[in-house]
Amino acid sequence: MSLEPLIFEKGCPGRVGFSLPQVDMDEAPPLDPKYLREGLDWPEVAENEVMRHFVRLSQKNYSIDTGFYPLGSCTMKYNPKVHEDVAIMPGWAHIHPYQPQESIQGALQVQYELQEMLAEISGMDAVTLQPAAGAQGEFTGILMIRAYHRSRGDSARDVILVPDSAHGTNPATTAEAGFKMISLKSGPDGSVDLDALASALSERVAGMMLTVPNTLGLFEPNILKISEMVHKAGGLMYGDGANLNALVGHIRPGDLGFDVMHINLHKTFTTPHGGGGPGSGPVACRELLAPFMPGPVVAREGDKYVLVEPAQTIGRVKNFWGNFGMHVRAYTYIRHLGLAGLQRVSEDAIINANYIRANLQDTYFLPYNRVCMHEVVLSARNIKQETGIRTLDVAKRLIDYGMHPPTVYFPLIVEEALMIEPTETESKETLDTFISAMKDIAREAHEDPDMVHSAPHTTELGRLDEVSAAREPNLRWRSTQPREEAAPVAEARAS
Amino acid sequence: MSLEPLIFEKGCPGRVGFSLPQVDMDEAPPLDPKYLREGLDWPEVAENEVMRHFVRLSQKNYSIDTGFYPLGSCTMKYNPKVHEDVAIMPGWAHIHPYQPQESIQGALQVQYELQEMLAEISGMDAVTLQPAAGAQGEFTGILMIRAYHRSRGDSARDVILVPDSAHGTNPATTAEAGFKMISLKSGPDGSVDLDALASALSERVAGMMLTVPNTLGLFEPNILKISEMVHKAGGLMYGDGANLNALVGHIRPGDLGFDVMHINLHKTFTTPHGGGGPGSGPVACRELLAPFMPGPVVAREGDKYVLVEPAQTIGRVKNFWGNFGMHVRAYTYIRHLGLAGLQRVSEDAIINANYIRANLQDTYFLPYNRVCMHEVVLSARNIKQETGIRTLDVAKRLIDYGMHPPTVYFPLIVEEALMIEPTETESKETLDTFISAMKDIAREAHEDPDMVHSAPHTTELGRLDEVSAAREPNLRWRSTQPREEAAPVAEARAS
Amino acid sequence: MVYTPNTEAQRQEMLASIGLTSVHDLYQEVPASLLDPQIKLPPPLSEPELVAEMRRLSERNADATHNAIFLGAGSYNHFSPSAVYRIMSRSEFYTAYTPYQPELSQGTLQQIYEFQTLVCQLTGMDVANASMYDAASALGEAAVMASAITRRKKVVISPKTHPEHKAVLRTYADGHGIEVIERDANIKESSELADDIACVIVQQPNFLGEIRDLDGLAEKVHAAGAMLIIVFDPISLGLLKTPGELDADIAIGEGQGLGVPMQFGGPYCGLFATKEKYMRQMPGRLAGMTKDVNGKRGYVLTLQTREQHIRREKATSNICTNEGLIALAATAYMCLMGPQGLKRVAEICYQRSHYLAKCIAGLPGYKIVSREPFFKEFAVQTPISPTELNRYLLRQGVIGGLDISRRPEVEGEDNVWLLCVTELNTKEQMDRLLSALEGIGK
Amino acid sequence: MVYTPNTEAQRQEMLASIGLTSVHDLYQEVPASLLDPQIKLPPPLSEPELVAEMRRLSERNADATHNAIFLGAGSYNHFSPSAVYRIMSRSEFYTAYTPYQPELSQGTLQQIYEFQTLVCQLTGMDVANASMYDAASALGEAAVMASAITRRKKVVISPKTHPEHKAVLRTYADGHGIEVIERDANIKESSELADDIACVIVQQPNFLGEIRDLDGLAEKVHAAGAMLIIVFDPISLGLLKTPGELDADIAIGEGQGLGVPMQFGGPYCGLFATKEKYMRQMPGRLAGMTKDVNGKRGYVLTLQTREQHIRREKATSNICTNEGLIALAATAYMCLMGPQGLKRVAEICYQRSHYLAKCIAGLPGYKIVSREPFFKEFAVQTPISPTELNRYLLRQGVIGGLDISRRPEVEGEDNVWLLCVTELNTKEQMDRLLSALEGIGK
Ligand SMILES: Cc1ncc(COP(=O)(O)O)c(C=O)c1O
Ligand SMILES: Cc1ncc(COP(=O)(O)O)c(C=O)c1O
Repeated sequence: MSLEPLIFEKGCPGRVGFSLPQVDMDEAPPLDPKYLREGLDWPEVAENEVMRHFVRLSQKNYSIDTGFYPLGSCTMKYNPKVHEDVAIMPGWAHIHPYQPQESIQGALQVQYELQEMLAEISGMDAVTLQPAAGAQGEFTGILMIRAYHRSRGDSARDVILVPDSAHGTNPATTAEAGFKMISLKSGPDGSVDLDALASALSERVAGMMLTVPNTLGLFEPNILKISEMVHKAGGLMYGDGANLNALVGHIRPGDLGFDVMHINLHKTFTTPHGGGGPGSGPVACRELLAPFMPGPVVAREGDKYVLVEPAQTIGRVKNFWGNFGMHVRAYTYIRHLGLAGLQRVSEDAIINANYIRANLQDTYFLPYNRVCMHEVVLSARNIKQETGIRTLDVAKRLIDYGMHPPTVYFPLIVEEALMIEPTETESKETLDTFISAMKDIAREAHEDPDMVHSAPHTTELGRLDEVSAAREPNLRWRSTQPREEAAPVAEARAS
Repeated sequence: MSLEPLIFEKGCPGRVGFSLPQVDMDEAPPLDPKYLREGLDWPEVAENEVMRHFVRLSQKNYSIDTGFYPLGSCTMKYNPKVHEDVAIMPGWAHIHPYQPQESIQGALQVQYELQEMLAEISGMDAVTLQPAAGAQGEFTGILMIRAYHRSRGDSARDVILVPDSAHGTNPATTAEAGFKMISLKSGPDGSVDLDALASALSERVAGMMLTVPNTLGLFEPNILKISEMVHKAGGLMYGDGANLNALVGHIRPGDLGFDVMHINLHKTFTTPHGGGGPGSGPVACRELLAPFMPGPVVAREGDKYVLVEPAQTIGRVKNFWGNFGMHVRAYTYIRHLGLAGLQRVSEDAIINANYIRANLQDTYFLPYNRVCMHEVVLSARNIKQETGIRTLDVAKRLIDYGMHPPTVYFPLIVEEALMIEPTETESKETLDTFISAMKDIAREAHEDPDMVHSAPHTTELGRLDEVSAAREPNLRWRSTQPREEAAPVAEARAS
Repeated sequence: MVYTPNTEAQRQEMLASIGLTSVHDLYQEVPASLLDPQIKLPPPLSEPELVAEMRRLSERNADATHNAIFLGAGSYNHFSPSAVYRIMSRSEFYTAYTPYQPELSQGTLQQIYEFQTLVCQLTGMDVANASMYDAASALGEAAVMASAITRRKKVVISPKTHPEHKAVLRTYADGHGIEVIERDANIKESSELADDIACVIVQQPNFLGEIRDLDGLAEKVHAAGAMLIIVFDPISLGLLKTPGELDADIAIGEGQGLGVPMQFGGPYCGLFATKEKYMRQMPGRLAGMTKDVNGKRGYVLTLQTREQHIRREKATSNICTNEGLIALAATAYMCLMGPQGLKRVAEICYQRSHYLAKCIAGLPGYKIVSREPFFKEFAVQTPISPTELNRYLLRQGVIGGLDISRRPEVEGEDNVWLLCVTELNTKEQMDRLLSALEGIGK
Repeated sequence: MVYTPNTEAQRQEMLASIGLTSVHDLYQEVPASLLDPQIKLPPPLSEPELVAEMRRLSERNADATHNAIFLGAGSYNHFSPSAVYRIMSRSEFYTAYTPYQPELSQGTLQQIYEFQTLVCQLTGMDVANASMYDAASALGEAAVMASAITRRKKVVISPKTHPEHKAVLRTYADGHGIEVIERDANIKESSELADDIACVIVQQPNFLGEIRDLDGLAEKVHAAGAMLIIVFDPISLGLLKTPGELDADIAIGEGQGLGVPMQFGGPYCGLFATKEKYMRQMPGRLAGMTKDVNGKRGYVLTLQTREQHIRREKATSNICTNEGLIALAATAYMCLMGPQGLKRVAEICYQRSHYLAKCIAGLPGYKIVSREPFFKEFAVQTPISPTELNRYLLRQGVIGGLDISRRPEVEGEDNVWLLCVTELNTKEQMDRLLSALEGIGK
């Protein structure tokens, strides 16, 4: 593999990569020059060049379809190919959101039934599919909580409680929705500290954001108690559903006392992550919050599906009806697996995580020695103490073993965290390979720390200079920039 | 990149990678055990494993979509992506060849119009789309020639003339069709030697197979004379149309005196080569041979398209109506480009080849110093004499420069041949990169012959042992075979 | 179980290795009352049954490959070259996560860098991010950003902006306690703007497709200490003056038109670009060029201290997952089109929409409402309710325009129909529409 | 010009570098009279126009995703998992050439090696090649190979073999001066076979879908010094005895059923397997496992001295391009199905076809002609012409069976209809067929 020049370093003035009709029916007066732009300095490349460029770039990526990708909290499970075939059917791909409703009954049916299925799975009463991702789901849910309190004249509630183990989007969301955040320190077993909670509760508390299982991969054993305490204080419970893969089919967040939650279709329901998105973050809620959902949602009237606006809606968070392409995939997935299949998903996700835990806890420090759920958080603390090799080094060295590293340095409450989520779509053989690699690396850390510290050794590029990237940001190409010496040819030449 | 185990080295007994209905409507008596097979030892792998396996394997391939692929005689041009989108439309992909003709008028129309378009392009009168590839087209055409002579009671003609520069399929075809072959030595300019031809002609000659431009990439300047001589001797002219890319839109083989020819849709009309196929080798012929074509062909009756059997057909060479999936793509291509576009194809193919010729003929030996057509044949003879480095070494070294080597050691009449066909879809910049790499290699051959001789140096594998592969062939996996030591992990580990 | 590879025997083996005896033991920390409630889901389907069922459902929709469509209003039936889908369906792109490990993600990272550059070139802005959810939420974030920069709590938006953009803006503004004021962007003097306005937002072309003269607007807005945010249609920038040329501070666009199918409204891709000086106040992900330990060119995510995973409640936005794959599609589209291609598309849209408008204007009872010049959309006054028209047209294989009767964007006017014409609307389709309209008259 | 990248300026520059002044000079060796004749082709279409046109044409066909299809006879509407197409549409597979440079083709080479192995496992044979054009031409080549091995010039084929297989066999045989004799494979004594017979060819299941008892056949054929060639349906080998178990010398199959769409008859993929001792007489390409200079496992094309590019007129066949990509699809299919999946497909075909046969047998005027046991196809005697039936059914969204009335395969019987049922034929589809048939009766 060789360095790939930027697309801006390719092409030739006047070259054409498109095939378009001629400008025709051209009797309109030309636009007044005052409206017109100056030239556009996009590259001029042929289709052949574009294909090659992106095929070559793609090969520089690691992905689920190339190997094991145990990124904790991200649920990198296999993305079934049938979903992609379904999603490009013209009846899904080429319909407009504003078409007359009689011409989009198939789409509305899928959305309606997906709402229903997600309500069943989450144990909630109502669902909106509008949010574009988990973080937007959080924003939506917290705004709904705010609207609920306001609707009751309870407008002094300006605080949201968030455990210190929470994902960054939770605190960021509280700010985005205009709340103050109180961070709750976790207890010694990684769970919510009930005393800390009790002392944080007040009539200023609008609600609490909680992830179950939490970001340590641990179930919250006092969840019913927690919900009760928050409810008693007049607050509502927001569930971060990013970890639903641990529960699906066996445990419903609604039964745990949550009033509203988001669901990441791109995690549990395996819509592809796309190198950073699109996601889809439907929000499910109990009856009391349903009137505040963003609209429209899909309702059924006789044998027709219609779009309706919730009575006291918070308004819209996104154009149109959400990331429909992802709805189709998630719907397809649920119809494929059925309940038994989904139960098997969460069971195998949990077995796989515990299998890793059981087989690595003698090698890496296990901060919370409990049966975990769909992911396990280990720490390289012990290795660091003994050898100076840190979690980052372990992660980079794992790349040499042909695997993607776990999530690192998150959750923040675990020093040198290695957050490992294998998902249910990985085989025991793959886990065994991972476990043995992790053990090898621990050994290498002792025997040859420099080698580990300078990993990866097998990739095209070594570690990248993130510090100067941030200090002097180069965020776009300019034709005045120096071209890369290393053209592909020179690169491929043996030294 | 790391070695990929065989699929047989993966999986686990009882694992399932399919999603199928249950066996239902199951009231038929079970099959008598005497009809039943013993167990089937296919691998048992999940869809995830299969995808990863083939994605990883695919990345070990070089392809048109990764880079320059100047394989002479193979016309490795860019395969437009729109063709693939068209070919999978259900109305093409999911129709059965034996459907009632009123239910397949679209397919028959495409075939009919493609026959017509190929007849126009080749300057012939009739076309059959049945042959699956060039070689089968040759077989078809030669059988048609035989049938023609037989139909006239002229059955003593048992010889086909083939120039010594011909592609291997030509002589092989003569044998396959039951003819004796006389090989014609080429003249000093690479063209047919008219004297040699004259002395080979006799009343035993059924015809002559000729490639225009020939495999040296050279036009046959005496083509009209040659056709006349063969015709006068009672023979017919077979055109190997593999090199039609040099002529398309500007020169028609029918005008050169050919009576019958095949056309490789997978070359000139850019249906993808697929790593070795499928191809499609329609045969075009003059009126006198039309009755002998394999049937059926598509005819038009009023506004209907129907399948008809030629009167004196040689019979079938293939099931059904040929490689229809390729017909759709070729048809799409011709409709996209139109005549002007096709003319541009051949022009640019010729310009590109001559540009390489002009810029490399001082570095590599040019056996025939003429303006070439769509490809140029060079020779590493001079380099070999000076350094011992052979064509094979040059080819392997080119791999290190990130490019696919040209065809080597063909045509046989050129010592140390390097047969370079850039095609029209390559840019001048790409050709310049190639030219400079070829010059670099020539220099390296002098400066560091060992390095060139041991190339490639940048690939996962070095040169492969073809000798023992042929001596003790291992053509299939058996579970008793030793597993590869180099599992992906070990491979990826730094040494 | 096609996606869970482990066999029952393997599961048992693994449970034993964990030190448990049954699957049930995995749930030991879960109160028993919470386990295994009744969950009603449809029975599973095998893959062939599933595909048939999904095809059947999909064909209950009237799609734009089998109907002529004249709907626009923020979602457009533009042409996407086949190569775009072939690129975005590369496994290595669409099954990867956010490129957190740069050594394993150079493909996506370089592509994001190229995307950022292409968006800058398109808009004439200095920096662009790796995408937002869509134009509407990007606009919301832009207003929040302007408010943070100016420390002002009011934003002005032109009434003829897409109504959903306005609605989403209000939601985002509400979260931050920002007040949204609708007023025409036709600002003659900077003194027309109060001194507590954070930004002025205009959409170009506006919701009715009209191209407005925005020359000089930025100067007045800036003089009032406010920022100018322009919402653009990327296709229109094949012709129109860029936000950069208009000295906008933030440019927001909907990327869908750049080769992404309409797919009933999403996923799309919010384009977000700004001036260099505001770079560190931007929301969203950014890729930057850097070097590896050996001095080779490479790419990383950068300026992450703006983001939620580092900065938590102090982040510029809570966005995490964005629209990466859609941005990839747009990247491929922009490369394939090149400057000439985009210009061609824009010109065809302009010419064909004017052709249709001229023909409709010739029909009795119809009147063009949008002011000239418009780009690819125009509003029409119709003799009968557009919704009824649309119902009739649907039966002729025509998906009509949007009924915007009585909306504030048309000042409450009745019977207004917003039509859109793109390069995919052929003359034959327009004829079909026109003859249907004539038919109704009769 | 979207696929010819060089601009006019570049062309001029290149011509100058070549030493020519105009494009016309490139044709200096071509007699002027031959240049630029009139060629009539339709005008070019742009990509969006092209796609619309091709969609319009394609929808003039009645396809199997919108109709229930009961046609088989050598082309089958079997299910193909989505993963198959995703694999075969990987650029690196479908835009590569034959793997002549092994260092750049390990992906294709390893896949061919796997294909060969999977076909061996499926058929119980020792070696398989990388594919032939289709079953029919593979059969032709097999007969030629048998003739070359036995040095005999006659081949016997069972009359109930697919008629097109027989026709293609005749064409190939004719080329080599081989005589084709049709006679039933029901051979009781080896003495029934003349001593100049090169091979005996049987199709299992036969053209009428019947499974025959082939135990002991090989023994008799071999005793007569001839070879046994079995033509198989790969799907049927989910259940049925393999050619290997039946001691066939060559096994020929049509690979289309293994995940490849019907696409109006091609491209398909001829499966060709034989015994180890005949390896060097095989036609077609072969991949073999070997080592590289460093001792690492790798793959190459091997035994190429059998092939035309080395052996020219002495090659075992003239085949060059084969059906590589289709073989890749089949490879992916076989891996995805595994032994259990193939068995399941075969069982569903067997059960559902029997269900339909039972129902049809219950209709007045219909009679099952194929003898039990049959696999997935069966012939039915119909009260009226099957062609007429089909015409009627088509209007109900049913693509009926093949009219094989008066064909030699049914000994000239009138009104015979060959139906096929696969795992894609649902009960609902069969009910549709049955109620239509009942409707005709009335
Ligand atoms: C625990 C948790 N919460 C929230 C999110 C945010 O979800 P999204 O990326 O879809 O916005 C994530 C994503 O990684 C997460 O892991
Ligand atoms: C000159 C020539 N003739 C014939 C052929 C055979 O064509 P095919 O591979 O389609 O059978 C080729 C293929 O490379 C060729 O180059």
